[in-house]
Amino acid sequence: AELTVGFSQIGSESGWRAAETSVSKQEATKRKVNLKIADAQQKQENQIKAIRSFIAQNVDAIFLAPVVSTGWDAVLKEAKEAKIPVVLLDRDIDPSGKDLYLTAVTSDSVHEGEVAGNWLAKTVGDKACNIVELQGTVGASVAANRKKGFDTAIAKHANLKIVRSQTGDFTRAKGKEVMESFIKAEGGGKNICAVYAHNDDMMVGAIQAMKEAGLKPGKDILTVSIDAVPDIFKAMVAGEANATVELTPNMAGPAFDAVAAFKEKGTVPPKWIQTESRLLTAADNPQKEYDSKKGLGY
Amino acid sequence: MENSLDPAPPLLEVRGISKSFGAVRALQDVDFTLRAGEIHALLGENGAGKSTLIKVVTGVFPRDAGVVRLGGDEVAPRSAKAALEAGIATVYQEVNLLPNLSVAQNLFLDRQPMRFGIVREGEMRRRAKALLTEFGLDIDVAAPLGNYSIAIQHVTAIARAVDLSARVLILDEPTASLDRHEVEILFGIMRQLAKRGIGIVFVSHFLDQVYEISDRITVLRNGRLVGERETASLTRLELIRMMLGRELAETTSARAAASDRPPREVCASFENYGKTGYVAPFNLELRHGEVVGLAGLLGSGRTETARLVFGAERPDGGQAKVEGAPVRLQSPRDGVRHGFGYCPEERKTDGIVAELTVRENIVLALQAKRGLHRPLSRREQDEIAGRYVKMLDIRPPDPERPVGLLSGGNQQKALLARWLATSPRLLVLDEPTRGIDVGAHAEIIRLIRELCDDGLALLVISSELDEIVTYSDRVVVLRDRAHVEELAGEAIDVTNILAAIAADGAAMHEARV
Amino acid sequence: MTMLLPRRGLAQILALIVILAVDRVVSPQFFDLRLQDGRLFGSLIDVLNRGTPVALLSLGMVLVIATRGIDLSVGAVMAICGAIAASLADSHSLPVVLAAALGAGLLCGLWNGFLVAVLGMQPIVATLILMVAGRGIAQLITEGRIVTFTSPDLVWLGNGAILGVPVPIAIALGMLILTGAVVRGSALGLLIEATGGNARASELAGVGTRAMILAVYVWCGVCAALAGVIAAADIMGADANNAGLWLELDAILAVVIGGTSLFGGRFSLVLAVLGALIIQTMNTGILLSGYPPEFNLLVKAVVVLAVLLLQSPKLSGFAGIMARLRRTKP
Amino acid sequence: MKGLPPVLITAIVLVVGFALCAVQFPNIASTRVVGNLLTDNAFLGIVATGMTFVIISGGIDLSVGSVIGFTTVFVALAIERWGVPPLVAFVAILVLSAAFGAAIGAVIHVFDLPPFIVTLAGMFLARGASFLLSTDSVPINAPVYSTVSDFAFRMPGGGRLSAIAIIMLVILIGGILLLRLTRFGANVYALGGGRATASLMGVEVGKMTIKIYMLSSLLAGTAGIVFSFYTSAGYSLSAVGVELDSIAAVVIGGTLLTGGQGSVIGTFLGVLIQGMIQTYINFDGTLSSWWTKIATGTLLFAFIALQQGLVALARRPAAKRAGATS
Ligand SMILES: Nc1ncnc2c1ncn2[C@@H]1O[C@H](COP(=O)(O)OP(=O)(O)OP(=O)(O)O)[C@@H](O)[C@H]1O
Ligand SMILES: Nc1ncnc2c1ncn2[C@@H]1O[C@H](COP(=O)(O)OP(=O)(O)OP(=O)(O)O)[C@@H](O)[C@H]1O
Ligand SMILES: [Mg+2]
Ligand SMILES: [Mg+2]
Repeated sequence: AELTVGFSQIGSESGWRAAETSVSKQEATKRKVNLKIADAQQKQENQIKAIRSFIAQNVDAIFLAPVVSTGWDAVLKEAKEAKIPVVLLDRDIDPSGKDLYLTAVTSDSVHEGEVAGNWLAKTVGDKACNIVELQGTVGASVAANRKKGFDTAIAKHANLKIVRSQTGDFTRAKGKEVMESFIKAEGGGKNICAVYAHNDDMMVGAIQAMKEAGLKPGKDILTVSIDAVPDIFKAMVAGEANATVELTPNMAGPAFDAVAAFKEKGTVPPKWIQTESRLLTAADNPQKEYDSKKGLGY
Repeated sequence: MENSLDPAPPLLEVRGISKSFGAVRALQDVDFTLRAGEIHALLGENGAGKSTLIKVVTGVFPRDAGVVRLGGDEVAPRSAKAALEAGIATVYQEVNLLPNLSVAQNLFLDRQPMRFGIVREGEMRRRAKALLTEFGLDIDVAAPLGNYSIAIQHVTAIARAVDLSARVLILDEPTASLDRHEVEILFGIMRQLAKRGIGIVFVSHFLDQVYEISDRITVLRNGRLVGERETASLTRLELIRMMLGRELAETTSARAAASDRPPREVCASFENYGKTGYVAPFNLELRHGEVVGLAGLLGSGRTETARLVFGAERPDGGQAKVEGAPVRLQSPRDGVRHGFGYCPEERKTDGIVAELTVRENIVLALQAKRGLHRPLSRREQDEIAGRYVKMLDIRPPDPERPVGLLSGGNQQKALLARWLATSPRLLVLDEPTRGIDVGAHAEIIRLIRELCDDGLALLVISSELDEIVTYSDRVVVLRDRAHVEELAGEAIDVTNILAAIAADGAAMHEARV
Repeated sequence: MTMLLPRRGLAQILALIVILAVDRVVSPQFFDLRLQDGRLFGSLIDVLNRGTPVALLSLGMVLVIATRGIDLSVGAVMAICGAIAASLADSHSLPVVLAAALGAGLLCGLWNGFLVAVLGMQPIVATLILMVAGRGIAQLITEGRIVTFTSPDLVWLGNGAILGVPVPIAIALGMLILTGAVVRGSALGLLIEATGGNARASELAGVGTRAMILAVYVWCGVCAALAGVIAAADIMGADANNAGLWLELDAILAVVIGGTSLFGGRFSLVLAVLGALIIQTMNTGILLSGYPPEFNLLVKAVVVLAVLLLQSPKLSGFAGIMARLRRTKP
Repeated sequence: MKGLPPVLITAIVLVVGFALCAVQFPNIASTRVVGNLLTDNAFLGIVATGMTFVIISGGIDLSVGSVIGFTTVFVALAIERWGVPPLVAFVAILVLSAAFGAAIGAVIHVFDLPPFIVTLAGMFLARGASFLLSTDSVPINAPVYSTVSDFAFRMPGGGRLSAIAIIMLVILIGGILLLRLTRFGANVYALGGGRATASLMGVEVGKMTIKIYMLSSLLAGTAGIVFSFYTSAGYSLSAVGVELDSIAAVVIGGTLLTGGQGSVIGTFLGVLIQGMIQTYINFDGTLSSWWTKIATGTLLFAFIALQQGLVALARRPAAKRAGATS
């Protein structure tokens, strides 16, 4: 019989998330899996409710993209009691729940930050460089991790310094607004050597702010951000962005495979299926990346 | 003024009270003395400062200067609750009860019978029932107060204050919306309380009532004390002079031989007009230059008739005609469009827009009638407002004052001005003289007549039969939500009206005069 | 009215000046202005520019609140109209795009007005419905992604300049003048204030209170639509997920800071817009200050409380009388 | 008495809705789903109970969601980082949140400011404070937590009546009694009927205002503790937007936002109706993020319109009767 999988998705707060949802659907159709997606509108309580209702419906497996790392023990225990395997997508949960899920298909967001930091360190070399940082939503674990990874990477280089750091809420509009004020506060942007944004959307906004201030993003000011959404490649093609770290929207594919293998042959997958955090720069044929991504529902 | 024969300290003694609201000096150096066991009338024109004095004494408004002594001890209540605890119970001018609470809760708010921290609902209702029975009221005390008429609400407010068994009972215009029967009951109770040694302050614009019930009178004018007299030794004329500071033009003569005049043209007519469960179908003709009075007991359907005539309520049958042409009256807008005006009885909730200025309140209906795109210029507004403020003697004569800050009587005048400004052909007045002082009362009655002589048709509701008799060309009597009798010409007098009201056996007891 | 304005606005102007002064302290170049590509450039311009969406929202919101209503859906309406504008921008001319977006805003307003004025729902729930569903509709239009466009006409609305003044600022100013002219130039202002002050009495005075209520929600929808278009034009894309998110609260805040009571009645358009500017001046100040973002909300809370206390009826004479009056109403 | 007919109607709407959902998804008609409904909405039921008092008194409290968030962070840090015994942490946070509510009430009363805005500032304040405490989510491993979250009465059919659901029901009943049977409750209605009038009738408006907001914050704090049981963690971003959910629940339950009328039972039904809508959408499982929102909005509209229509129908003859009595 075909599998029924319940997927508790966080919501639709960004283009990347929309892409993850639509890629998951495509992957499900490819494998003839009956995928039920419950959208939690960014609320953990809704995710818990969704998981409970999946259990009540006795689905074959549950995918969970946890909005926050803690607080899943109780509900995952219920799933375990009901003998429904759980796979985490995109984000990990707190270690206390390790034995409560089958596997986690995620990237390592600390590592993403590191990749971004290392690229910047390599590109700048020994030059002194003032960095401004556009953080994600205050309190979001991804934001904290990406900050942490980046901080560790540049800590090894005394010439790199974060001079300003504000939240841009992962959105273009806020990214633009915050960048505008960074530029004003840092001598019209002359003191800024690079921008690091926790996601591409904020960077796209920041790029506009730099252009409107008469600066040349990508040249006067280096940019590095994370996610690899199509629009950042557009900017790269125009020479206005330098680098991004890819976060693949295809987390569901490997997850389906793991569940299928587990159900059919009892193969226990590794606890962590890590997705690759590819660094993509203007040198990596951004036009091609753009073309390949733009149909994915970003 | 001082009564040196009295040895014991007065029950309530107020000395040198002053109170200003911004530039308005509502009270200046006012003294007031209340003895135990007396009923003391506090009188004055609209805006004289009566309500303000009461509110200052009971701590609702902070006072600028002066002292209050209760039984010789100085008190300075800072809230109504504190005043209550000190022994002063008050019924404020506008009914100050909560329409959303049950009648019983209103009566016993903050002093419900309790057991183990729990309100004894049954006991409370029983007591409420008993209390209201004393006032001749037999109603469902569990129902929300708002379901009942203003009159019943007022009685409830009085009952509450009386039951607080305080040393001082203050009643600010308690009889404004009561009919004779209820006034009788209230007076009976007041006398009883006075006998028990409670001092009662009584505010009213009905001088008959003042002479009937009070022992002494204190008069205020423009926020100042005019004097304090024994009621028995003060003539009516003198009293009016004290209140107004001038003589009152004679007003009580009957309307000049209305029947002599040729019949006037019909302004609006209603055939078989009615609404089920609201008021039974009626026929009514309103003529230019004629006053039709509506008489009846509380709840007899006068207000309903008025609302139907104006268009505030939709009829479910019948035909209305204006100047002979059939019209549909489905909303107040329709009424306004056909040149009708309506001063509702509940002025605070249905009449004024408290926050807006006197000027804005006056031009409101005219502006609504003209429509959005033809705004009255500021100059026109000032001109209109100025004219009516002067004509109706609205005080203080400042059109830019928020109308909510005016005294009750002056608010009523502003409302009247609102409709006069629309130059209506038919004006419906529901209790237009409620809460209005003698001077203004005479003014308004004079105005009604003048308007009428200018060709306006008037439909007037009043609980004061004398008043109705004075100005009506015809009187329609209502009973149990139906029009039962129409009197005209010579037949209009108080006895006939009462007879018509009481024709029904059930209403007989109500008609004790 | 004109005479009252300065007296009424004193607290707000004072608050604005204080916050501007604080901004000057945290950021010495705060008042610097220069011309950049034919467009004024500087923190002050940022304040005005970033303040436009909330200023526009508050222009509509203040009228709704004056009728004793509230509109929680403006953020969602922004998202819908931004999404419509962005989707049409590259295939249609600017007038068509604007007509479609503003038309959608008008329909949204009509829906809210219908629920409140005709069905008699409580405004907060009536507009909560569109607040929830509206964002869904916006996402439906964009399918959850950020729809970008390149149409120079629409981009100009967000980033262009007229005589050096950024277009959004000019639009907001234009809307303020237009709304003021319509509301104060006709009898609308008086009738709205009457409706909000006492709907029953106004109805009996012949005021078409339903029509008034319908009209203010419609206008609020149109203002939100314009704000949505500008927000989309600003980032050259429609972000249905985040556009206007929580801005309804800022708009309500602006109106209240502008001294309009949530219980309806008297309102002031100019002061509502001033309220929006106060909020944005504070926000920009926070961004310029360099404090860690964890402090943002705390600063905001403190400033809001301070501004409110500044105009507390208990602390100022004229407002005190007004408030006492309000309290004596049932 | 007063609130009964609308409440009855809301109850009917709920039952009919439940039946319709069960027809489409038979699994819904199980004790498990009912148990989940209670457990999942426990914290909402608790805050909404407090919100009911506030709204009946003519106010509104936008700070509750942030208070929940703050509470979870505070409790988690206290237990896990500062080594405070859980019970002490609970008492501390309840005292803290009650004080917070009292302060809000005092500002509203003393400075005569609109509750909407004061509590909005309170919302920023509490959320901002929880960011300061910790932006990470902090797991709680204290044994009480697993004991409480494991505890449940098994209902026939596999459903669980969990500890937090029981806490909610107890608070709910307490709220009903407090509102219906005590002087405090009567005064809450009185305030909603008109502050000035209530004050003239001897109600101490200032004290009442403070107490009411204190109660609301206290219950928000309690909801925060329940939320921390629910998730075994403290997180600064938890319960964002819960203020709107609870206001919606209160209003769907027939309480007037203008104050003076309403009931706690109605609010409970409102919470369940919202839970139903969500359960239905989860069971359906085919809805995209946007269709979820549109469906939520549409169902909200359908419920409110249905309820208002029924109430209007029920009122019509009643109005006549009321008129006739006087
Ligand atoms: N809250 C207030 N703020 C400002 N002015 C007020 C306020 N209350 C009353 N006044 C003013 O104080 C004066 C006295 O009013 P008050 O209500 O005491 O008159 P009154 O004698 O009770 O009149 P009435 O017989 O019409 O009830 C009036 O000029 C009124 O406009
Ligand atoms: N606008 C209204 N809406 C609802 N009920 C009303 C309205 N006006 C009057 N009533 C109700 O009608 C009943 C009293 O009838 P009505 O007002 O016609 O009596 P009345 O003869 O005018 O006596 P009075 O005006 O002296 O109280 C009361 O229950 C009152 O609440
Ligand atoms: Mg008075
Ligand atoms: Mg009447």
